[in-house]
Amino acid sequence: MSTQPQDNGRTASPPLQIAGRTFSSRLLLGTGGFTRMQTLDAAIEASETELVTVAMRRIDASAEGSLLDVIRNRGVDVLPNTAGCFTARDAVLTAQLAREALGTDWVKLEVIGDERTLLPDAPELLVAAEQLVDEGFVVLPYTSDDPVLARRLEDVGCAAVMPLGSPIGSGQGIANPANLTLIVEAAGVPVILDAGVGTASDAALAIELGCDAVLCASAISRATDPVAMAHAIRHAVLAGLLARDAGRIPRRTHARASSPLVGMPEFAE
Amino acid sequence: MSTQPQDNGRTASPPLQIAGRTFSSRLLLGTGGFTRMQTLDAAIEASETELVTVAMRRIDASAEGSLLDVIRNRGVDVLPNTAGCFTARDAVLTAQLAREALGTDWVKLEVIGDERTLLPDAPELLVAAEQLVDEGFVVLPYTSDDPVLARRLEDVGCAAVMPLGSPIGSGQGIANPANLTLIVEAAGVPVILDAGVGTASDAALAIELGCDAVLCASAISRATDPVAMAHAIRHAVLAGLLARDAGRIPRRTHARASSPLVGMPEFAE
Amino acid sequence: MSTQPQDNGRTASPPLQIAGRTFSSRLLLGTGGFTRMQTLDAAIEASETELVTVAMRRIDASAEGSLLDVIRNRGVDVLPNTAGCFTARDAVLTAQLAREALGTDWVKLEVIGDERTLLPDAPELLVAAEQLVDEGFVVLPYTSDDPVLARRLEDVGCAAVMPLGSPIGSGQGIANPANLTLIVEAAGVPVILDAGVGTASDAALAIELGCDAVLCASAISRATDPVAMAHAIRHAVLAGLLARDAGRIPRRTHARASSPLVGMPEFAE
Amino acid sequence: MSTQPQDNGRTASPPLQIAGRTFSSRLLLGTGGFTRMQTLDAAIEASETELVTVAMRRIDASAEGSLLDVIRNRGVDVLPNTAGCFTARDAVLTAQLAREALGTDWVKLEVIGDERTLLPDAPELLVAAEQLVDEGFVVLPYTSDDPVLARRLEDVGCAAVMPLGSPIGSGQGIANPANLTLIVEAAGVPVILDAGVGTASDAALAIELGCDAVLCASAISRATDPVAMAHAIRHAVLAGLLARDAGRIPRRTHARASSPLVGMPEFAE
Amino acid sequence: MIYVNGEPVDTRAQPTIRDVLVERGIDPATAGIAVAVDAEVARRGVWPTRTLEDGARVEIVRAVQGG
Amino acid sequence: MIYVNGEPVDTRAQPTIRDVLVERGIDPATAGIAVAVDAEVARRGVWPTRTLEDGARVEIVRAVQGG
Amino acid sequence: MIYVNGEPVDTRAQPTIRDVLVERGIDPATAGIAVAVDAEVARRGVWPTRTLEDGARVEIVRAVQGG
Amino acid sequence: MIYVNGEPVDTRAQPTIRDVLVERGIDPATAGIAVAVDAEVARRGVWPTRTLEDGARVEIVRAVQGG
Repeated sequence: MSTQPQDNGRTASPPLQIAGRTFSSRLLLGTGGFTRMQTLDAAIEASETELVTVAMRRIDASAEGSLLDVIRNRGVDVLPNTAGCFTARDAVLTAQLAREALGTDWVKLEVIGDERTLLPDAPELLVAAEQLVDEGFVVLPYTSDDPVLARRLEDVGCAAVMPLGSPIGSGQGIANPANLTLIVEAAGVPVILDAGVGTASDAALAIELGCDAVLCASAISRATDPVAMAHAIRHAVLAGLLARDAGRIPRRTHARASSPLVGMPEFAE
Repeated sequence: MSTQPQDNGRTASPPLQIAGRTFSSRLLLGTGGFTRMQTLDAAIEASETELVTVAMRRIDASAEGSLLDVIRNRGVDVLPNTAGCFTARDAVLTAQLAREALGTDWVKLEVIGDERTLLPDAPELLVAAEQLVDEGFVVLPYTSDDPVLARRLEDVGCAAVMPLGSPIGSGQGIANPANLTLIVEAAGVPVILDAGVGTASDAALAIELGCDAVLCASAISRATDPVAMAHAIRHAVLAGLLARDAGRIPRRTHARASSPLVGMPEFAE
Repeated sequence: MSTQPQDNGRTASPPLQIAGRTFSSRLLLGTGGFTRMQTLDAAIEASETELVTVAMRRIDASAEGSLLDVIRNRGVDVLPNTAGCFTARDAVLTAQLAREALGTDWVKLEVIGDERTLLPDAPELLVAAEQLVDEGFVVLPYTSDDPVLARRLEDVGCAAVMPLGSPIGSGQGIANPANLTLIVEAAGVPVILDAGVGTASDAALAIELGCDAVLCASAISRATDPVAMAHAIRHAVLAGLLARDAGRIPRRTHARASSPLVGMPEFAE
Repeated sequence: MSTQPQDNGRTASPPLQIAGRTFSSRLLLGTGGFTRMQTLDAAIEASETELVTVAMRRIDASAEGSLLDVIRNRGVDVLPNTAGCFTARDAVLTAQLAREALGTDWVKLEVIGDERTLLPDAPELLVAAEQLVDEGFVVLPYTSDDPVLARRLEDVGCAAVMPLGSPIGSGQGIANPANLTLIVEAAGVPVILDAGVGTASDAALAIELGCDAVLCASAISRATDPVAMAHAIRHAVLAGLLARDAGRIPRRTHARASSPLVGMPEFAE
Repeated sequence: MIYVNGEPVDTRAQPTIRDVLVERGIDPATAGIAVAVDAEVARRGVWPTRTLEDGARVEIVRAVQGG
Repeated sequence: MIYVNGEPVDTRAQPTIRDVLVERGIDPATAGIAVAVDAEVARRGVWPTRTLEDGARVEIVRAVQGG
Repeated sequence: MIYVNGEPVDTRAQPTIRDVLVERGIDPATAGIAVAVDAEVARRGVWPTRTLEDGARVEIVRAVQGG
Repeated sequence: MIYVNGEPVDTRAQPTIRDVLVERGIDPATAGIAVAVDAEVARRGVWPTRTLEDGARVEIVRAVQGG
């Protein structure tokens, strides 16, 4: 049995809420990159996630239907994404198909501008977000670390914003902490770090900087031992949350002694 | 009950051993800076540490004897330090007094070169280390992040090396990860990050870089909520260990998709 | 007389070209923040810039007309900006007024999304850029460090792109060198680092990363000695250009001796 | 003719003085790594250095004597090093041989602790420094970035301290700027950055941080075009000096406008 | 002739969406699938009745690992 | 009544742009200035003839330090 | 006269270490304390017998929070 | 037998340092060279007269590119 609920109980932060739904886990899991369904299953358990992403693709004859079974047997919810879409139009259609197929109006909105970097296309993203919100979707947009764009996405009604730390699958961590801080300061909706996490300390740092949650795909699914990494990042997210709420010491240029400066014995020559 | 033992069980790393003693916790706690004994007591419990440091100072009339009681009631061991000593001679004498007072031949050796930075004095430190090893002490020296000095300390028989991440109490984290990596690569004894940790992600990073353990004093004792921070850093150390053993993904300059690139539906105009 | 031409002569890089115009200087100067016209005049000379920015504001009775005189007496060209505009519409109108007032169809396009960060508003910026290009302007947009947005701006016909290093006047330097590198790799038009430079090394780094030029305003105008800083950054830009063309050594994890490893004398005991 | 003297004239800093000798150049050049004597000759000229290092090695039959000729024909002084020595004894003997061979009592003292990192051995270095000072040498020790060790070296009478930025030939730049700043703050003798410079911006940064000079070997000698890199780093050192003396703007978290916030025209709908 | 997931398919005149699924061995009752015809979603309810004109472009999608 | 750089100005009926400039002590020949009326640029050539309706919003701008 | 933790203390001739502790109200049986005389550790066993010459410098230490 | 820069060298009894240099084709007047014998510097002035015992270890060095 995990300490997470009990330790979450220790934090000052109220539990994460997105679109009125409460989550006790602050770790979202991407299902891409796992080589075996069994590993995905174990990683979902280890991560203690409550929300996992899937992509929408053409069905093929050889379609084993087990992905959704695995997810549902674990009792976690599915969050379809629009990965691979380069235009607002394709992203909107993909979201509509996902709603039809999966019976959820939640969508992780991705509109990509470039195949090499997989970075979002700001104007197309904003157009798609606005339209999907109008159609009643709960929109969680994958966005850059641009504070203004994050603000615009919130303004058009997105339920959360999902800025990147660094490019998808790059494992470079949080390239620009200052921007992430600006996003968090201005946000009125949850901020979920999406993309760039390479290891546990990256996830802890994201929460310490003020993010409300972290989404990991490659960091877990492509680790040598995905299940162990799922455990690692679960603990890291919890560590970051506890640390943020605990109130860290300030950074100082010089030292501050942690042993008394007085009462030193003097040893005469 | 904590997941730590069980999650430690998941790691590939054998438990930490120093001078033939096995530890299931990889977090050492400094007792300096706690304003109330009760908080120290709760922080020891929350941290799940097995080894806590104390300093040696002149006794005064108003001496409440409760520090050692608190430590021993928690069933953890005491590691006396030589904080405040500027010469090998004073440090050796202080270690001898600590052995006499506390009945342990373990010592966290500190020989400081500068009051403002509290950085170690390399030559004095090496002299003191050699002498204390000759006298049968188990010497854990607080050292700079100089890989050569760390090696010299091991060569004279230190049981571990305790390089700093940044100045004591500065909360600047790990200023020079490259040096820490060089120390870890060359070390034949445990490497314990000492000084500089400001928050949970710093501790996780230290372990990910290859450190065997982390010592925290101010990061915990001077946090707004020391007990919550003790929990945070305990989880962070565990997260770092699990992540290191899980085998993180490599850093990449460009992106790597976590959703399939094939099977995209095409929506004709 | 300055070494700049002669040292420029040493570089492999062809001179900077924007919209078919050739510049021998790679430093653009913002005129904002200078407290005395005389200092601006001396800074223009010291910087050896060939292009300086101005803003468009309501005329007032107390209008001394000397700004344009100073600029023209120095024989440098004026680049009007649209600073302070929050919408594409206002930016376009401001550009049109600038063309009318100054007789230039060059414009440094700024569309701001947030007063606190002064960061660009991506969608509005793109709309304004496209319209101004259609109206025959030579558009140099101040943009974020988002590689996709930079690419879109080029696609709609901008003559250069001006990504920020960090927020205007922040002096934080280049917050995300990886993004800047991605922009430079993909760009078919000149890349001019705009905003964030705090001191000389920032400017040198920008050019080393592949930027074609640097624009400085506050870094120079608000330095304690603006004229000295103008000299400093002129040399820094040149240093960066020479270094980039000289082909720097690769980064190595370990050392590489710069003295021979053989032929050491041996001193017998 | 170079602007360097004239621009140096602009700086507030007095010229560099070491052991009572005045230098107008703040760039020292290591002669190792140049593949042709002719390139070294041109690099000396381009760098405008006044002091170049050499190593002492066993003479061989095929000894072309031209190195010293090249150096002396350029009118620059020679600074022998003790590269390759692992003990104080060998370093002292090497320094004595250099004095005998070259008729200079200046020595760049190197005592290495590790072949892979070429990092200094602190205790041996200090012993050698003290002995050479006693023998009347002008000692410039290559040291780590440990502020305490730098202070000790000054205390025993070294004429300057030469901390590393990162390992020799690594081109990693300045790994720990905070330590370098601590060294500069406490130093009563010139601080010369030695080792680690990879490109021009590294050299500029070193001077901006407060170093009095920079020594480059591999950064120049192993660049694709060593002569161009010598020019680059000469300009970078000058840029750093001018910038430091000009008084840079402070770093700010948020933006500060460089265009007026008042007087915006308003365009009614 | 219509196009199903990008491949041309010869069919008898005006098949329903349901016919197309069945022909491909897909049980129309399968959970987790959705269909678009000519870039518009076709709700599950219309599959039995909605007929496909010649040249219609049908996309049949389902959830896969991703994200 | 018209508005010049945001301030209401009483004028005789239908002044030209030129009139407005002169009234404010601005020589219409001054280099480096431009005028917008009701959010459209008024080229220099029309200043002498272009009259301003009641309620017109005039903006007169010039280059200042910035950027 | 001897010095205890830096303070001069008048004592009758040649007190033992034990005497000094008791005088200061420290129970010599207290755990966690140690004594140095003239920069050398005095093991607990010698406290009752070891006498202190005039001018002796005694340091009595214990563990405090630190590190 | 003596050792010059690490190599054993047969010589007639008790050569001077100068002899050793000449034998190796090194002009003793060459600038920029120095000699150590048995880990001590031999100043240039003693080269003509200082004789080398059997087993002496001679190091002859000069400046090379480095640093």
